[in-house]
Amino acid sequence: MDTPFAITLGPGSSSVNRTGTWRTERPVYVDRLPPCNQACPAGENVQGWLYTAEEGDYQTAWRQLVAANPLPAVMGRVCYHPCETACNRAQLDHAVGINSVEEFLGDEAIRRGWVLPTPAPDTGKRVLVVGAGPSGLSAAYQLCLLGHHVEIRDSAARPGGMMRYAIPTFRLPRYVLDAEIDRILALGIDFRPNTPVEDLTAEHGFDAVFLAVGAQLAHRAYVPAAQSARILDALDLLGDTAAGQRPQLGRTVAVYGGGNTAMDAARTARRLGAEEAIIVYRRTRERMPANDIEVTDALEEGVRMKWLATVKHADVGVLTIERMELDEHGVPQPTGELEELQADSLVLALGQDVDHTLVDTLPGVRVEGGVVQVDEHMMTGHPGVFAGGDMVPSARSVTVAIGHGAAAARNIDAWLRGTVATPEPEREAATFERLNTWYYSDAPETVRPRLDAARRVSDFAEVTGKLDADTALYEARRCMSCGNCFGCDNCYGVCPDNAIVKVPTGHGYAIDLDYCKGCALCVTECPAGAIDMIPEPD
Amino acid sequence: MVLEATVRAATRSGRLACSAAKGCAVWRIRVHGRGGQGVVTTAELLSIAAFRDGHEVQAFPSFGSERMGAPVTAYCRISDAPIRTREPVTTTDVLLISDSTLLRQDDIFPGLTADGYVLVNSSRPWGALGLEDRLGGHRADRLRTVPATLIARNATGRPVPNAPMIGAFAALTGAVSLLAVEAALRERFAAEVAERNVRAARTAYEFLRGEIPAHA
Amino acid sequence: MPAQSVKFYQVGSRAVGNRLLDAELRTEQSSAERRNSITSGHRACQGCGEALGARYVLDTAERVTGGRLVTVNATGCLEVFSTPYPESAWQVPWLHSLFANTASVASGVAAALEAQGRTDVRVLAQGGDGGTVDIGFACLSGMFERGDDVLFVCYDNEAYMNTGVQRSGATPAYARTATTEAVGPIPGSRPGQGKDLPRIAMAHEIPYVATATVAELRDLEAKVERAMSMRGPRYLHVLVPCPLGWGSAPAETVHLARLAQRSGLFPVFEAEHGEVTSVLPIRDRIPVEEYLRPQRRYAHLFADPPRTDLIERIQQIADRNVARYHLDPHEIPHEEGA
Amino acid sequence: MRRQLEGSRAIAETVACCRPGVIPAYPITPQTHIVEALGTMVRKGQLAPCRFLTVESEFAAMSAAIGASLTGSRAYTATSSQGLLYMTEAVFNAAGLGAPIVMTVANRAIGAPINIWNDQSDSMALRDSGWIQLHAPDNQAAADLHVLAFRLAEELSVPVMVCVDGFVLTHAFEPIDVPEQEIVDAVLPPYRPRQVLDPDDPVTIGAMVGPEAFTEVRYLADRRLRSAPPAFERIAAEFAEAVGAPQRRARCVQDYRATGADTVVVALGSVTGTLRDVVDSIDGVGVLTITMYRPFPAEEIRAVLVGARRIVVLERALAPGASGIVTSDVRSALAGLDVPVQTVIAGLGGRPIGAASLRELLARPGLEDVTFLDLREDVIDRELGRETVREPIAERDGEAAVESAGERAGA
Repeated sequence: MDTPFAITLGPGSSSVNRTGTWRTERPVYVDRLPPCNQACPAGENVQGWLYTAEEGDYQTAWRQLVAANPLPAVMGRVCYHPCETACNRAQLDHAVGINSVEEFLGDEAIRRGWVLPTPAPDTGKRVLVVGAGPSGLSAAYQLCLLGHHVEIRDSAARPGGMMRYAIPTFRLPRYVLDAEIDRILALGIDFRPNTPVEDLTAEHGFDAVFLAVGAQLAHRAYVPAAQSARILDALDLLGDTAAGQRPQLGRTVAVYGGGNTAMDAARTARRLGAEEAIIVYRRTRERMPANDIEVTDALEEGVRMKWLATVKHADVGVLTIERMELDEHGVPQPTGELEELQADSLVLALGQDVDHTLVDTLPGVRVEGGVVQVDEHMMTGHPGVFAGGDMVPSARSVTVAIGHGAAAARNIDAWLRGTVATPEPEREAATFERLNTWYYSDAPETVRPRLDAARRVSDFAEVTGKLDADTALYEARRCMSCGNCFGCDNCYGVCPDNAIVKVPTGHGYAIDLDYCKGCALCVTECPAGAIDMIPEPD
Repeated sequence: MVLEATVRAATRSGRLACSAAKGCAVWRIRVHGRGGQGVVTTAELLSIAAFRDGHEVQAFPSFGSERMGAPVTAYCRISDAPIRTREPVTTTDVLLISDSTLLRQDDIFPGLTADGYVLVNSSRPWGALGLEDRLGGHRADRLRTVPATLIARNATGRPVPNAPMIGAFAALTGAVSLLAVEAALRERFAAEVAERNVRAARTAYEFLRGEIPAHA
Repeated sequence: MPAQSVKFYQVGSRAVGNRLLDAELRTEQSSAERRNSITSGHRACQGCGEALGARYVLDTAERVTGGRLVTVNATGCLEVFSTPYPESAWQVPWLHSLFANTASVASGVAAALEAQGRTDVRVLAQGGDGGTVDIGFACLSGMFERGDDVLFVCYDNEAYMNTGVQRSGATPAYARTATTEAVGPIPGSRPGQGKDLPRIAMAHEIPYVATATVAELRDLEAKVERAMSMRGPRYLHVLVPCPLGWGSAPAETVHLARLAQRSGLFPVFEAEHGEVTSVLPIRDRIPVEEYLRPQRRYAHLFADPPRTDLIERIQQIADRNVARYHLDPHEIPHEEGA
Repeated sequence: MRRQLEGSRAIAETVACCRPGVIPAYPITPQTHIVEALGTMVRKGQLAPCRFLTVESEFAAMSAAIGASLTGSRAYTATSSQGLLYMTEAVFNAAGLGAPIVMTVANRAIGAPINIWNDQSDSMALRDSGWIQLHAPDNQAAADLHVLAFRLAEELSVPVMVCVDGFVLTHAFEPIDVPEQEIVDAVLPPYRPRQVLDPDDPVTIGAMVGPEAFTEVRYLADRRLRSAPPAFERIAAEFAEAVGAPQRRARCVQDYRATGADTVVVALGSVTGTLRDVVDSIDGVGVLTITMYRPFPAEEIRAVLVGARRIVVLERALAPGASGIVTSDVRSALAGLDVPVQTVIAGLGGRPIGAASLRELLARPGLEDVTFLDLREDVIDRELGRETVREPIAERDGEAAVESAGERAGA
């Protein structure tokens, strides 16, 4: 075309005009720490594996999941999912059912026989893990993957620790537990059952030791009782029941304590035929250490609660209860008001203590408040001896224990290599305020189908149903991917200057600083809050 | 086509009629009428007829914004030489007055040459028009009336006097031939309408020639 | 619903794209192969809603016509920031003639294409609100009534922004502009009927009239596609916030467009042959105050003392829109005479 | 073949032979017969392929023509008077964009007072719009010029306005030879636009040009426009040969006994014929008709007028307060020559220009620099007299104001 001067211009010729010079601030993609990840004691990259699960690639999602936690099917059942409590979606509608998806992935792995990663080449280092509970198994798994030879010793006949002996089967079917533990041990871990370690000074031939014996001693609390009164420990009740026995409890059972074990004991008692199971707790529900989910489950199953009460005396068939009241600090104080409570048996669930005799002779190890003290690298005062799980100062849960195991493994590995494990860099939190929630469709939580409460108390069948593939996908897709790009193309679409380009790797997008004018539309419209504006460098 | 050729052959052979009749090279014609009477069309038809007779012709209206009923004037010049002037016809050889009521106006006759023609559309004879005072000195044989509206209504069913006026003009002045007038009508109008108008023009032509009585 | 219904995918149907969606179900804007009809290097302000709207509209029009598209552009911001010699941001055939005559030029283009038998090539005319509802209105109305095969797109930023924010026939009540200062008993733009061009267009009973915003991309793209599937005069009215003229943060452009729709002040609907055929329901209705407050052009309504009376009158406009177009799916049907 | 035709009809038929693709039109007297005829031809399929657009204004008409032209269709429209002014913005724009549109302007006065009759105030007002302006001296030329206009427009990518005196020519029936289709086709090849909206070559037409290049754009436009006279002469010669009528060869300026004449009357348009009649009877007087008024053919005019003792420019428009528009152009063409150039304003608002008046005027011994032909002196005297009476009233008002101010001051 014989175009006239200046009046007519070639197409797209504006690209020579680099409008990037207009900018005083520039957008940068960030990976913020989502609240779920932050809240997960096991250190799972929840947002990460949900992202993969969203695509329906469950096996890859599971692989990401087991990178931190080798027991997803177990965790999907017993974890109190602080991730969901922290989930930003709760502020929009309901938290994402992370736990359900985790359980789904764990079960899929068992069903399909997905295998764990292959361990790294043998380092020649030998690590002794004492205790085959969640912490010990987690540490053993991670150390094994790192190429170290691991030997686990446990005093019990079967591995699993409290998972096997304290969690009722209606919460955790044993085939699930067995499948996941077997898969870990099959990596080449030398597991020695019925082998208590009583004196660590006697152990030789290991380059490091990880202690994870848990807290298996029922807390001694003095309850004045008639000789013939039926009193038993919750851990014994749960352990015997898990072993297939049916302890005789009578028609009415009182459970003394307010923790999760108390709830499990009460629910177990109902299943063992007790017409009434009554929790006696000296504070209020709000102050109960038991997880709210467990409390709710117990109440739904007909467990009664007696708040602000202590057991003054136990007699045959009847307990004497003193009413308490909270002082201004929230500490329960006796009132002197007494009453009687009919109870054929009293189950004590007043907490567990650590049996630390095995380190008592080990130089340098400090025991304070009944628990073994460790440094920030989870090492005891004795070089090369690490500890984790319920035996160290910490919240006590399977999830925490798994996190301890993994963290200990990192530190042990570093120690074995003569280095120090560097903590992961701090990431800024992906807060709710940074999200543009308009973009997230209204989507109700997929509630796990639940067994009818009436049916639940009659047997030890698992009470919580499962997601199927469709509902799991749906639930995974409810994740808002807080603080992390999930490829919604909003930045790419809303840039008035076409200054966002798609790239095949990484985030999928890059800012074309030649043209970006710094309007920050991409920042505002990013649903996930995964873009920051930063000042232009001088 | 035969007709057309005949007309052309006939007219080309002779000089423009007016040369012999009045010694001028140009016929200067004014058509007066009212909006809706086909005044402009009269001038146009006249020009087409004269053109068919082989003359140079120019016709144009007085360019008014007049609506139906208002007085309208159109002009026509017929010449053997190309016509260059564009001014309205003032000095006039022929006045065609399509509506006798226009005679009451003062500006009708000024510019009429002493031996000019006047043709008035009227059923009355010239003498009944009462124009003796204004055209007393003119040649009486060049002052005529024709019942053009009547003839038109009889022939075409519509009281539009232009075709009879042209027919009468041809008869009165000889400036154009009747054949050319008929050809112009056939050129300008569709077949059926053209033939009715041709009949009307012929009737007027014959009327002027005295071949038929006034009230035919 | 003109918007494509998309199965729940994390961000539902509202985001530009979604890696989980099949490529053909994503928006045109999410495509790496989108035309970028108006490309980088243009001189629009930071966060320009009009630049965005124009790309949204034209990229889709380009796709659905298979690139057989020519455009005519009115004088205005869009024209000025996109074509200062020696650089043009347009990648589509583009013609700018004047401010007022865009629709007529487009009529001429369409007539030429028809005369040449090139009816595969489609015509899209575009301009701002001034060039559409004010100075260009006569030409636009003529284009409508003649039935010319043109899609006319108005990018409405509610004032003459190119010349420095003066009032247009599309400026909303009480908005401050350089010619309607926020002083006196009735500050800002005088309240009146304004010129509701979509409804005026509907009165021409043309095949297609639709409104849209830059905040509802799927809806907008669906409307462009629908419009281009038809022949004859079609009209698309797109709300494009202007950070300069509205006194809003550049980053808030899309957000404000969304609030305009959610408040009911900007009803989003489509109409065929003069009848409304669908509306975009308000998902989560907000009081108009929430929309007005972030804009400096309304700052005088929130001064000390605030003009709650005027805010209430604006709210009434929104309420009337909601009732007229049945925008609120949760609303109890409007009672007659209430 | 010559036929007895109305000027408008001849123009319409000639335009149709030029095969326009798009004709947007809006009615205005006295342009109507042209577009009515074209509309009918399109309706009947006699002119095809062509789209006849009944637009809502002249502004829209020119705008649609711009759109069509830049989409590769030969575009034509016609207008008059207020209509031309109403489309003014688009007229300039068509030139700026180089859209080779051809437009007939049936010249008519501009109101107020509203006046539907002929003068050339309309096209004169737009003489500097960047269009080539051709003025038809008669109806044969009016027809022929349209063929030349399309060819010239498309050769140069410049729009061409063919100015035809309204009523005087448009409504006059004369023997006119509408060029045969074959001849037009031979002279006017199919339209090949310089630039075009095309999806396969997506250019941006109508960019904004700032101070850094605007002068150059204008310079180039001026250069292009100035190349029109030789191109016009060449095309006109080619056309005359094609029609086999040397006397129909148009020229930028037409010399009628002007070279070597003592007095030359310079004029545009239909007054040419009357003037030629007049000067035939006066010794030493010739007529120079300007056919191409824009670009102004200064050299050609100077070449004719260089020997004259007196130039009389007959103007059919008035620049109030500055008198003769063409006069200024002629004066600048004669720069350095010591020859009086007198202005005669004639034919405003449809007043006939009579031969007798012209003859009298040219015979008048001391013609003033500016003369209004056939001015009704009695009316002027009366009105000027009335204004003289009114003036003291204004003064009294002033005094009264001063007095009242004084009263206030004293109060």
